[in-house]
Amino acid sequence: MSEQAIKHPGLNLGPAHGKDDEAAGTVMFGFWVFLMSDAILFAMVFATYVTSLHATAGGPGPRDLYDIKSVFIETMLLLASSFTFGMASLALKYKHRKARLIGWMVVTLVLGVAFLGFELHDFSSMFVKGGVPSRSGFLSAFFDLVPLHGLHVTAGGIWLICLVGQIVRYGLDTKTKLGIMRLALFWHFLDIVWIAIFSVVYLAGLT
Amino acid sequence: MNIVDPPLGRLQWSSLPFWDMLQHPTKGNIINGLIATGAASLVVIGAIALVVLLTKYKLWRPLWSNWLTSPDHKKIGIMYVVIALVMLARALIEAVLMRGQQAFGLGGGFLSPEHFAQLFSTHGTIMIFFMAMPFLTGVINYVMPMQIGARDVSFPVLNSISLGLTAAGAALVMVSLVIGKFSTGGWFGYPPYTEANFSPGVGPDYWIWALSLAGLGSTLTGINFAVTIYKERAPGMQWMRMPLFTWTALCTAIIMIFAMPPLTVATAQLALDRYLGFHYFTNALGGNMMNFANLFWLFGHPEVYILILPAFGVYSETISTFSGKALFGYRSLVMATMAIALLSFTVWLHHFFTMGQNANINAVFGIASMLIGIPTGVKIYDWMWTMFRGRVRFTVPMVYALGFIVLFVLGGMSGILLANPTIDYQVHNTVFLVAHFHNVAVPGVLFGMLSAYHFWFPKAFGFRLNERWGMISALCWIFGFVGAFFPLYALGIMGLPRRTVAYTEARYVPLEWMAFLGALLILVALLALLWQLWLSIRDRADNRVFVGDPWAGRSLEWANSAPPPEYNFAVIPQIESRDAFTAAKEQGRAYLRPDTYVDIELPKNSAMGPAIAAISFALAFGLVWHIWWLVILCFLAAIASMIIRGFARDTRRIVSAQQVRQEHHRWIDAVDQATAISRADECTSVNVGLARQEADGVVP
Amino acid sequence: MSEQAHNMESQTKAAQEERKEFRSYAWGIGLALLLTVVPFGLVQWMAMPRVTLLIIIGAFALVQMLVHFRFFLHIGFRQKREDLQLILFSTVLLIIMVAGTIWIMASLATRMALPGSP
Amino acid sequence: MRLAALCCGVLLLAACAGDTHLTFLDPQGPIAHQQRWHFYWVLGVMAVLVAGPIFLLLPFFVWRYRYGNKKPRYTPKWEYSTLLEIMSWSGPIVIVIVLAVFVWRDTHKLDPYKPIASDQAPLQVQVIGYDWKWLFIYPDQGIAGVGTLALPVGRPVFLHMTSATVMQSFFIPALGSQIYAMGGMVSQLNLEASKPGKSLGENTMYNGNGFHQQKFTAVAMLPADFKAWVRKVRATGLPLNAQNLKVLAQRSTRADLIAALPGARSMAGNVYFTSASKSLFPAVVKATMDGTPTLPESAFEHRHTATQSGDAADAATGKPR
Ligand code: HEA
Ligand code: HEA
Ligand code: CUA
Ligand SMILES: [Cu+2]
Repeated sequence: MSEQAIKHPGLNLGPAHGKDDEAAGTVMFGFWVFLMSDAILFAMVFATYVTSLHATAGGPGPRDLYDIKSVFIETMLLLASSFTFGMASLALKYKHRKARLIGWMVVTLVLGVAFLGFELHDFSSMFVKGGVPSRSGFLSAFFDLVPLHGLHVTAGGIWLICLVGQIVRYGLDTKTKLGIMRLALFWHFLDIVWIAIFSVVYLAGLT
Repeated sequence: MNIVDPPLGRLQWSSLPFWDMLQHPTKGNIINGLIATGAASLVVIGAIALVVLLTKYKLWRPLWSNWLTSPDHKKIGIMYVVIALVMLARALIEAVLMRGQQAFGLGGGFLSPEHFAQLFSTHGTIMIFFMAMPFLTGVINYVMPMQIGARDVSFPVLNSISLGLTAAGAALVMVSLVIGKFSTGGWFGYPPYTEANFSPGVGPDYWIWALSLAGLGSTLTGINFAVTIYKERAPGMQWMRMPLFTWTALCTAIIMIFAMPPLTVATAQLALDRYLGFHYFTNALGGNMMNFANLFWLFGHPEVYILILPAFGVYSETISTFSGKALFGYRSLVMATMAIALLSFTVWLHHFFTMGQNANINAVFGIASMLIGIPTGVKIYDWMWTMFRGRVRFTVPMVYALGFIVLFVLGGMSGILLANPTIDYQVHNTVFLVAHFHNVAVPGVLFGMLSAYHFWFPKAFGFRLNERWGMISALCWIFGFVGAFFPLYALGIMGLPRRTVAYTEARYVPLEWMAFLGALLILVALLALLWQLWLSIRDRADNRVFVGDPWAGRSLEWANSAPPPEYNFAVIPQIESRDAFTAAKEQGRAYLRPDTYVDIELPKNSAMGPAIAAISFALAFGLVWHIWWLVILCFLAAIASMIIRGFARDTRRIVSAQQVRQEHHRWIDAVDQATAISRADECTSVNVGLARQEADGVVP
Repeated sequence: MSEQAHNMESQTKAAQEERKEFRSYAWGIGLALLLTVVPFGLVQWMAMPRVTLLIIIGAFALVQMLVHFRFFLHIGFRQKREDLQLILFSTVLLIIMVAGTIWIMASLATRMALPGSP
Repeated sequence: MRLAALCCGVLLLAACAGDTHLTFLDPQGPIAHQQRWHFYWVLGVMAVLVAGPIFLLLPFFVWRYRYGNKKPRYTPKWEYSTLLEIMSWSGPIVIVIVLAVFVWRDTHKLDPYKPIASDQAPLQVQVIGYDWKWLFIYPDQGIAGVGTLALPVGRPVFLHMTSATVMQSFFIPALGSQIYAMGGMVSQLNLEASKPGKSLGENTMYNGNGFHQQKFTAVAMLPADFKAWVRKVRATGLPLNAQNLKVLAQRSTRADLIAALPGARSMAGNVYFTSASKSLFPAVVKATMDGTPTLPESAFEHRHTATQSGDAADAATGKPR
């Protein structure tokens, strides 16, 4: 059989889901457009960061502040969470038991929270070393970029909890399904942003 | 940050506009205090009067359930335009005050420098963000879904939320008249002037949060429009069959989506500087104000094309309709629109040629700016070819369109002059620049919106506007504009900087007076417009056009009754060509009764829009005044409302086939009874909205 | 074809597809890990000229983004045209904005420095 | 168009009437002179190629094809013509190509950072923007002033500028380009006056209540007069020491400044300083960059050394950096 056309970014539910799949096209496209706008937002913050690299004003710079090991762990956590969210999407698409779906979602949430924990720990150790945002243009730019991603992850986490709530309350109706699919896009998108942060801020900052 | 004490943050008695006048009653303080207090009282009295009237006539409930909570794109569109008009009234008064001050400005004048600075800052901010943007968003909201044969936009509740955000931002600007003072940093609020150490008051905070709310609203609107045009087109409405106004709406939406983020970043960073002592744009500690200029204009330049493109769309519709002819060069016009949208992202540096970057950069961006003249020129020529071998009727929308072409070509030419870094080095930041942008914003954007207002008003309200007073107003506009702004070109070349409250150079005076008189003529134009509205409402019974097609329209928004049913079309039309409605009329399928009707599903009313408006307004107000408990409370409320909305089910309702049939038959009956009229009579009361087709080559 | 057989068939097809899509995610995570670990290792343990290192980091990051787009976000050439258009258009704008910003700010930085200071 | 011509005429008349030169259309130096020609050329090209055809054709079309006129052909469905389309696109393209050549050439030729070719070494002037006045430092002469920027005719002037407060824009229309002055940064501008006379100088970037009073006069004088002027300033100026600079740096207009410095009342609306140190300008840049309010002691010089070095620089024509 020929492969069905992909209607929108992210995992497609496929015809087996009937009207839910029909409804997905518009909603997912809308969300994808939003993500593109968000991508520009991040891009501008990146640009600010790059143009502020030398604006340390005599304060601490990347080498003094970044803890690459911790950041590496964060990266691993986030990558893993992208994968587990993928498993949740598959569980949704192939109509496995609800428990399995929720299970994968919870695992994702735990990974996300762990990521945030490490990140906050990083920030606090930067603070201890004098790396506070009001110290210099460079640090301001840093604390714009990285926490902005962190805030997105936090929002994703809250959204995830709400979706689990909706699954429990309403089961897998159209709205819940589309919610999960959009969150999946969001989560994978944040992963991409993180790769940029990991490479541009941390790896390049330490070369 | 202390979140409990004091409970009202920075808010104090001295925040009221008459405080200074009472404490230090000097002559200047009294004049400025009286003007400020007068303006504040107008806002307060207006608000109180509104509340009283609504209560007296028991209109709260209808207002709430028919308007504020309505997800209907047509009602949302009208509410946008209402916001635009209210804000415009204020910005206009400010404009005339500024022109008056400058006419008397030799060595002084009557306004204090600070007051003048607030005037240009609020005027600019309002005109761009709370007049032009809501106006065009409203018009697009009203017209575009019908032009593509849709029942509504893709996300109706989101649409209502966007409206709420815009309204909250507008309200914040209005409140700044009464409590505290608005920014004095101009509409682009360059730091470090707007940083905490140079502007410690609440002004820049008002500006930041008003822009943030409006910007967020516009981003969401842009997404909504773009998705609607991509996904909701009626069957057969291929890309190359879309009306040109819809094309411009699409390109505007795309610019909104991609141009707002830099603004969000710039204002958010400025806020962090001001609230938490970051160093993005400060002089000291590695801050770099040039980043702000760069970010702001990355948004600011595309923004001016957000404003102009829908106006171009309007002119395309009116010129073709009132020339009785298909739009010439449709494909070129579409390509030109897309070209402008893309090019608008490549020229932002022309707003700071004088910042000091190297000549290569200046030359590249200068040439890129000129490139925009190419697609714009194509548009102008194609409109002219549309009139060529047409039958041009001088109705009010058409007079605006003609005034537009003449004046906009001049304004565009002054833009091209500015795009020469060599010339810009001489006229940047002078009133030459002020003349340029009014020369494109007024004949371009404002005339476009006025043209749209006269064109689509009968569709929205079911009766035509008074033609005679419309014409008087239009002519006053055109000549008033020439008088008010052409002298500024000369003044700018004579070295008068913009934002100047007073001057000592006597040679400026005659030209300043010309400009003032021009502005007064514009004021007359506005009064004529209001008078026209009043007359039209009074005589509405004579001017009804229930049948819905008063101007021999060409696109689908004319293919239903005026005003249209809430679901727009009883049966979704099937499109077979460009100018879909004209084609349907020619083939005799414009007014048919279908055999069967089906149930129509519509979104239920939702309180999300007004709720978000209230919450975001209170949030922003708390931020401005450092009332932290309010900020936290509203922040939580915002999140809670979104979560609750996530849990909402049962959000749709059904209009029964029965009802649809009834309403549709009522309309078709009216069509059957109406007599079709020729275009010679379109401005008389025999026009009930049924147009006779005028055929090829034959002139009756 | 009986009802039951039909069901069975569609079930096996679904199972096949699920396995295929699972493999896609597995590939994704595998490649992503590889593309992360390699530049990390280079930065941590290899002495290399800075520019080379930066180029390698950039290249790996780009490839990894493509991997995510392909395997996690399922963007491919079978995509609906408008999605792909949107991504390309966004990318173009993003490049214009970021590259333009860096070009301008770099020029300004060199021309605005206090003469005689670094 | 006629209106525009009229405006230009009125403008020229008006602009030449007073004794202060206001505009680059009445140029006082080579840069403004070239800018004027660039302006006329671009305006001319556009008047002929852009405005001309449109303003001729549009009224003609509108009138001939008005609804009431039944004679001309009416073609409601005519919507495409390859020839017209090609013309519509190629016209503007050609115009833009022509203009682009102008832009490229003159933007490079008139880059404000580009030194002006001359057989004399440029006069160095350092400009510091305060709220709401400009301070002009002549480092080689050891003097400084507020209110007047004196220039020797025929000798290029090389200005370095910065701001001690918010962003400002330095501008003398009749001499040449404007350029921003920003805190912690140094921008550059090259000017030259070719005949004696006074020109308007100003800040064009809004910076608060006194913004409209931040004007100065650029006075171009013959070399001998310039020397005399320098000597006069040296003889009568106040010392540019930490105390006076502190008064200067306050947010005040020039009039307020004169009121605050009693010694300046006899200077005809100007304030002149002696013993301006070469290290003051970099010190201000650095202090603004670091956010330190007070300048180091080394930013100020003792009177006698300043006078000596000033005389030396006066004798020679000064040497470029
Ligand atoms: C869309 C943008 C827009 C519009 C339309 C206008 C319109 C006008 N503007 Fe303004 N202006 C700006 C945008 C705009 N302006 C901006 C961005 C600035 C810069 C601010 C800054 O410095 O930061 C500025 C600054 C500015 C200045 C300050 C100049 C300086 O810096 O020295 C002045 C001074 O006179 C001025 C005057 C006017 C006047 C007389 C009008 C008149 O044309 C106004 C006339 C308007 C009307 C008469 C209302 C029209 C009525 C309708 C549309 C009604 C429809 C009604 C019904 C349906 C019932 N403007
Ligand atoms: C609706 C708004 C609008 C529109 C449409 C435009 C259109 C254009 N603008 Fe304008 N502009 C503003 C609003 C607008 N602008 C505002 C608000 C500011 C100031 C903000 C502030 O500082 O407060 C500004 C400032 C501004 C500057 C900065 C000046 C400075 O700060 O010193 C420049 C410089 O290049 C510029 C250029 C142009 C150009 C080249 C166009 C072109 O798009 C014009 C194209 C049109 C034509 C050229 C006419 C028709 C064409 C033909 C008939 C074809 C043949 C002609 C040629 C090929 C040349 N504009
Ligand atoms: Cu803009 Cu520009
Ligand atoms: Cu622009």
